[in-house]
Amino acid sequence: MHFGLTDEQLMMQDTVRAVLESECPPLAILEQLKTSSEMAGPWSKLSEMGVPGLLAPEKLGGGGFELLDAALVAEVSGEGALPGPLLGHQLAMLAIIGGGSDEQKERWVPSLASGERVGTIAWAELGDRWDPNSWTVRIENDRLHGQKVHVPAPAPSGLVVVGTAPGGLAVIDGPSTGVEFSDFDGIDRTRPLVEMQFDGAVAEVLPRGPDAANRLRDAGCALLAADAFGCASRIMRETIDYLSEREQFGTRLVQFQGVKHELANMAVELEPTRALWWYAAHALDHVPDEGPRVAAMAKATIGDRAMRIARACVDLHGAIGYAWETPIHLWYKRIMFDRAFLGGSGYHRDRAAELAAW
Amino acid sequence: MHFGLTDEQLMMQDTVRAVLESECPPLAILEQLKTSSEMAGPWSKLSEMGVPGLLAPEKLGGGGFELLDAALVAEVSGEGALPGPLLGHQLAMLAIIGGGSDEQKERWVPSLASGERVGTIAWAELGDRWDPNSWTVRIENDRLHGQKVHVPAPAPSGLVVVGTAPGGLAVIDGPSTGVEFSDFDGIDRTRPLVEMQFDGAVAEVLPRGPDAANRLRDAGCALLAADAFGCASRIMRETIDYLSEREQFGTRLVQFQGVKHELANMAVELEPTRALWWYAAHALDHVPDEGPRVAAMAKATIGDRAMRIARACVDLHGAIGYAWETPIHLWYKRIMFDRAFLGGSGYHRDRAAELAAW
Amino acid sequence: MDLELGPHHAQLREDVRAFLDEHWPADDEKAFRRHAIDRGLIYRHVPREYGGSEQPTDPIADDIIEQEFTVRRAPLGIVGEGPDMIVPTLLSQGTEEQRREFIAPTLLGDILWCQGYSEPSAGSDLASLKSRAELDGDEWVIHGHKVWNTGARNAHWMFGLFRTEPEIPRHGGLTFLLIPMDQSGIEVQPIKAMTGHQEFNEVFLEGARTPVRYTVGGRGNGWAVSRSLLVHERNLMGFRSQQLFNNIVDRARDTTIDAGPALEDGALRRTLVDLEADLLAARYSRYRALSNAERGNDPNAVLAGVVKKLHATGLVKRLVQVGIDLAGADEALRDPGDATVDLGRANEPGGWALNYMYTHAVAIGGGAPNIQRNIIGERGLGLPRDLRTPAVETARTSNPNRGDGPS
Amino acid sequence: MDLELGPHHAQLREDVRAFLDEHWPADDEKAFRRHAIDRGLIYRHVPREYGGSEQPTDPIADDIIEQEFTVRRAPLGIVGEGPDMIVPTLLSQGTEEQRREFIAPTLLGDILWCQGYSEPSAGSDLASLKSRAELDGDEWVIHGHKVWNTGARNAHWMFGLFRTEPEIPRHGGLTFLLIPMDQSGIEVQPIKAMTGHQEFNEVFLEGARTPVRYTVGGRGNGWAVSRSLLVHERNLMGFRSQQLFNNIVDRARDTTIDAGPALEDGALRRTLVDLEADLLAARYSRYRALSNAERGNDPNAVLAGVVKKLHATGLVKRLVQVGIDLAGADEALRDPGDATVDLGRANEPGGWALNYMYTHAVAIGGGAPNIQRNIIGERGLGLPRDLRTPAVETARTSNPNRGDGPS
Repeated sequence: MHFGLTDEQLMMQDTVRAVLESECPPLAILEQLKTSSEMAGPWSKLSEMGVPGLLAPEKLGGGGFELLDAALVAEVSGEGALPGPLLGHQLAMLAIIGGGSDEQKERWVPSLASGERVGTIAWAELGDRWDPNSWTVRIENDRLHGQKVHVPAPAPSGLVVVGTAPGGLAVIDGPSTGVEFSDFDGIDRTRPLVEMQFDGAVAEVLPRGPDAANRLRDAGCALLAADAFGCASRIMRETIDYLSEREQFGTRLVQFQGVKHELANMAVELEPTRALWWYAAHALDHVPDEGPRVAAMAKATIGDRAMRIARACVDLHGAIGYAWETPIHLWYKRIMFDRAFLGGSGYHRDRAAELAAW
Repeated sequence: MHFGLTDEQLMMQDTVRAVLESECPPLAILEQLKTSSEMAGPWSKLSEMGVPGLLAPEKLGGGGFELLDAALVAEVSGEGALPGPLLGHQLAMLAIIGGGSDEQKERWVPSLASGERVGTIAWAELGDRWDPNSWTVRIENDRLHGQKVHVPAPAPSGLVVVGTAPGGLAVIDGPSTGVEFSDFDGIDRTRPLVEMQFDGAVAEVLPRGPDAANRLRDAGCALLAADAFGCASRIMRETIDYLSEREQFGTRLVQFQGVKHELANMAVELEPTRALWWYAAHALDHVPDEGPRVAAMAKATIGDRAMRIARACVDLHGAIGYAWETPIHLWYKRIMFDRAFLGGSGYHRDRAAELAAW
Repeated sequence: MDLELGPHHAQLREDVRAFLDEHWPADDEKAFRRHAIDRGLIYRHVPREYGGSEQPTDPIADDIIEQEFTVRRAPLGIVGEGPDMIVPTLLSQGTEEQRREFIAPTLLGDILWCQGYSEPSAGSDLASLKSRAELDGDEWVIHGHKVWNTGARNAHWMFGLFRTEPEIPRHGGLTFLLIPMDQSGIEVQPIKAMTGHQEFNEVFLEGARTPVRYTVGGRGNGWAVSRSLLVHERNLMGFRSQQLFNNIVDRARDTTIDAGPALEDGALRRTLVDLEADLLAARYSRYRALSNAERGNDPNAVLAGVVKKLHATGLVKRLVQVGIDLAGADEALRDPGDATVDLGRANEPGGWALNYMYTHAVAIGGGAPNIQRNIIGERGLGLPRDLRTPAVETARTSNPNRGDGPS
Repeated sequence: MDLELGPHHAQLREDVRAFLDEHWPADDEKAFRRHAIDRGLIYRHVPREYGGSEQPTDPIADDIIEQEFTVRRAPLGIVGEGPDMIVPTLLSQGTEEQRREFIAPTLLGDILWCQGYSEPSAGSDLASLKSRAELDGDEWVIHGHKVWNTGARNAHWMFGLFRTEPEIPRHGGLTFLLIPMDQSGIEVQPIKAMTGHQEFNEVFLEGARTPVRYTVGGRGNGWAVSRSLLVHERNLMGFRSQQLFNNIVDRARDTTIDAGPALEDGALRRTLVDLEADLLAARYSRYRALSNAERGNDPNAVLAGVVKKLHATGLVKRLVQVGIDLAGADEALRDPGDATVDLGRANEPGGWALNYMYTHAVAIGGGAPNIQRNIIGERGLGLPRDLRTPAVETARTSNPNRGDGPS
């Protein structure tokens, strides 16, 4: 029995952490956001490290890693508020691996795995329709009709996996007529979103899409839970650092027992859930009976706690916590994204209850 | 506009408070409980002061006071963990005043108002049936059949108001054949409960019982909310007193900021609800559209908060808080009673939602 | 207890409606406000002689007026540092000359104010502030640096605390001054909030000047003057919370949970009841405070007063959480953009996200929550001072109205 | 990560069932336990040479064994101060002679233990304890007063901390001693708990004696010895919580909300999911801790360790609140009476009320919550000591295992 990370996994986290800290430290992200709402992020560096292809099979140029490894990267991505398309890309990759024919996989996976091409996923529809059964986008004769919202911004030459009624998946392979993008002013500037209108766009159906869609959703829950965990632990650390410096009444704020106990209570809420998202990610690969349910629980529980912690930490800062110049709102808004994307906490709790044995 | 107590009301509270402190201080209650599970309480003193008849009309020997006044007494009763039959007595009185014929009122109210006779109410049925619509006790030809539970222990010669299907009220006037009492080992030793089995007991129907039953329930909610409020504020005071004495690490525990902030958070939860139960009691007499709903809200909200505060205060004491010799469990258990009697918090929240204008 | 919605209240509602029918909409808000003052509908606590409408205390009447004005989107009294803070301060502490010069124009919006309390190193610990004023003839000459100032860009005047007696430590050496903003010694730089809006400013004072006659409450008495603010504090938060609640109910009618309207969902209904219980608690606590202000016989008035702020901010935080969750991903994923913190419009795009973040400004403004907890413990519950905190803190914590926050 | 329920686990479950079929029910619990030890089913962490069954770390196997035994109501290892506290202490700190004398009989219940830590004036601040032991030849002579002792009435031996070096202040002057209870110098007086049960005792030591060879870990090293307890702490709380959860689910099947089973009520279902999320978090955190104990590479192991207790007690409190509310008035109004804190029987009359109150003993036992918070802050999050608390506190807070509570 072993329930912990390997030294290799810890090293991988440290490596990614170091890349983010050097390529896009929070203050640099803030600086970039002053002049642009586009956050490129260190995609080529991550590609060199094999991050885009982590989950792809080795024979298709990927790393052949497990979902737990991807979740560990997601944790670090949350810690560093990583800008860029990684989330949508990973889900698109999982869609093709899980839903595509062998030919489709061979055609698409290698370039996605190398990071040469960027993929994304067009999942939600207006009115909080995250459930694949609720999708209304139609595909007829390989042409798409309908609308998707909250799509992680695709690259111009990117590949877009589109959820179609009733619960299937199709792929738009690069620029196409019949697709119209419109901007969505998203809360998380590091992961911009767009809306997509399909009016006869050419797409290829993924033959095993309906199976893959559920797997995607479950994997997404685990990744978002890990990301939110990373965000919350970073916010706590930033808050401790600030309060350790800030003096009032001739004393560093962190020395007040009221502050200490509030931080301790946050740690009691958060730290035990590390084992929860570890297990969710592990179970999705190894305990199929439990994985989907635990992933839903992890997303709901960790998303809500991370949000509470983020909000309490803003207040612990005092007014400076509310200022845009203080980077904690990067993580705060990222947690808002993590909680809402793929559906809210109540939705996933209801799902977990449906999947329960009781 | 005036929303506050009169000097007379404050004085009445102080008077009752002083009687409880001299007649049945908490340590004396504990002492008495060592040898007996019967708590007589200062009934005759309260009768001298007119407390049993507070709500009865003056022309029937009562005080002609309003429900707010009764709630103010309930607050002080909670503070002092008053042992005795006041709650059931007041509800029985309200039942007769609200549901009885003129003749019945003249027959029963004066002796109840003077405290000479003690009344009680047989309301609940097994399985949390607090709603008058759910009662199953039958009355046929002035004879009762069925079972009631959680009946505030009646005096042997007492008067028992019994809830009957469908939502009516009837009175058993003193000892009767066809009534069997059985003990119930109640959590709140200051307000013992019994179970009653009716097998043809003689009873008189209260002609306007169905109207009165709702009024009773609403008034009971306000009184229980006020009682729970009194309990919680007393528990906080006891806790502060203990922590002000207790030294650890060479310091009085109350000086630790962690303790102070926890107590402050309790006060933030509790003190604003004083105006809520004030208004609930006031509205039941003066704002009929709002009274029942606000009373339900007050019972649910204050009951839950009082319980949380009681539990947190036990822990703040350390081990001594868990010891029977420390009187806080008197209030703790009284709050358990206040929360459960007449139905739990969820039930009253659902009722308040049904009554809402939204 | 006397809370009857009497015939005069029914009459008032009719009167307000008739007034609005006659005067609103209007192009000229100032003229509209003049009419409203004449009719006793706004600035009801300010004497006529200084431009108010001088009405008896009647929170039920206040509520009726607020309700009717809000439904019609007609402007009530101006909200801000001027009418809410400096007017009551001048009424209680100002010279007759100051009152005549400032109050009426402030009520009509002709003079806008900003607040100069917090400094970079003096937030919660306001008594440690450093900006100083020195006498030069009959003028104060001011050097310093204020932050978290909301109105500086538009304000004509600033009020605030300045160190005038450098030899007296902490709060003893402060004076409350009124300073004209339009002068070369003052520079204003905006501070952007996490909402993306420019909600605050820094104010740099370098040789700014103000005549000695604009000293309020006397030299060295600044701390006491700033304390008096709290007594007059308006309770806007309660009104705001009620509006947010109404927005949630509206949203719940239009949102679907499990194929039914969210408003029929059992869990949400219980949550709404919980929220409403605290709205009522806050409302009747406000009535209670007003009554006690007249009669002074409430034995728990101090405790009720000191818990008010944390109760209100806790409630507003629960409200925005319920609101944003109910509004769903389309709102939670959306930047607030140009949404405004409009009480009645949380359901417009960006409204919930903006309110969600704005609650931090509400929570922090006027005193960090932990400072409030100390005050509640010490003044409300009679607990002793913290374990060996510096003696200076006592003075600080005796002023619950200020803190480590936007002002 | 390797958590597969492998074939050996399926086999183990079969083996356990077969074992129980063969040996349970049994009249002689001790004989039953002997068989269970022989088969490697209980006392799995104790070496064979001292009477344990010496099995490799495998929490999944532990869970399987606990599940199967519990379903059949067969006794697992003895729960209490003996097997849970003194056995691991002697294993790590005891002399060979002490181990041979005490461990095996303790595991079989032939020697019962009680704990002598807390004193009336030394709860959270354990280093201030006053009970003293003085050498008289080759015996310690003990005078003092211990409280919150759960097992004193039945115990054969007491272990605890005593002041042996009066000249050394605080925790430096303490020695860990084993003392026979059956002697004239010891008097035990029961303390009744709020539950109405006699859950604790006071122990008065007046000239009680114990041979010097029953000193554990050396004279003056008592503090370090008592600290080592925490490393071996069993996690019974997680198991208890799972049982309470199962009781809630059972109850929810049988209880009606809105004319349907409570288990179909949306709000309750979400609550159950929330509770279960924390049950899983606690379970896998335990696995995580065990794995780290073997590999030692978890960078957040200290933090995870120090939050464990408050997480567990917070969870158990949420569980009993949901349980007692679901059980309704018939349970909330009922005195616990003779109900026992039986993990699987909360739904029996008085069970919820008893568990509801008993959670306070759980919360307070082994360290007041605020002491835990200090430890989490200082050791888990690296925060500095509290504002000007006495230096002595550092030593105290470095021992998260003890506190102002029952022991």
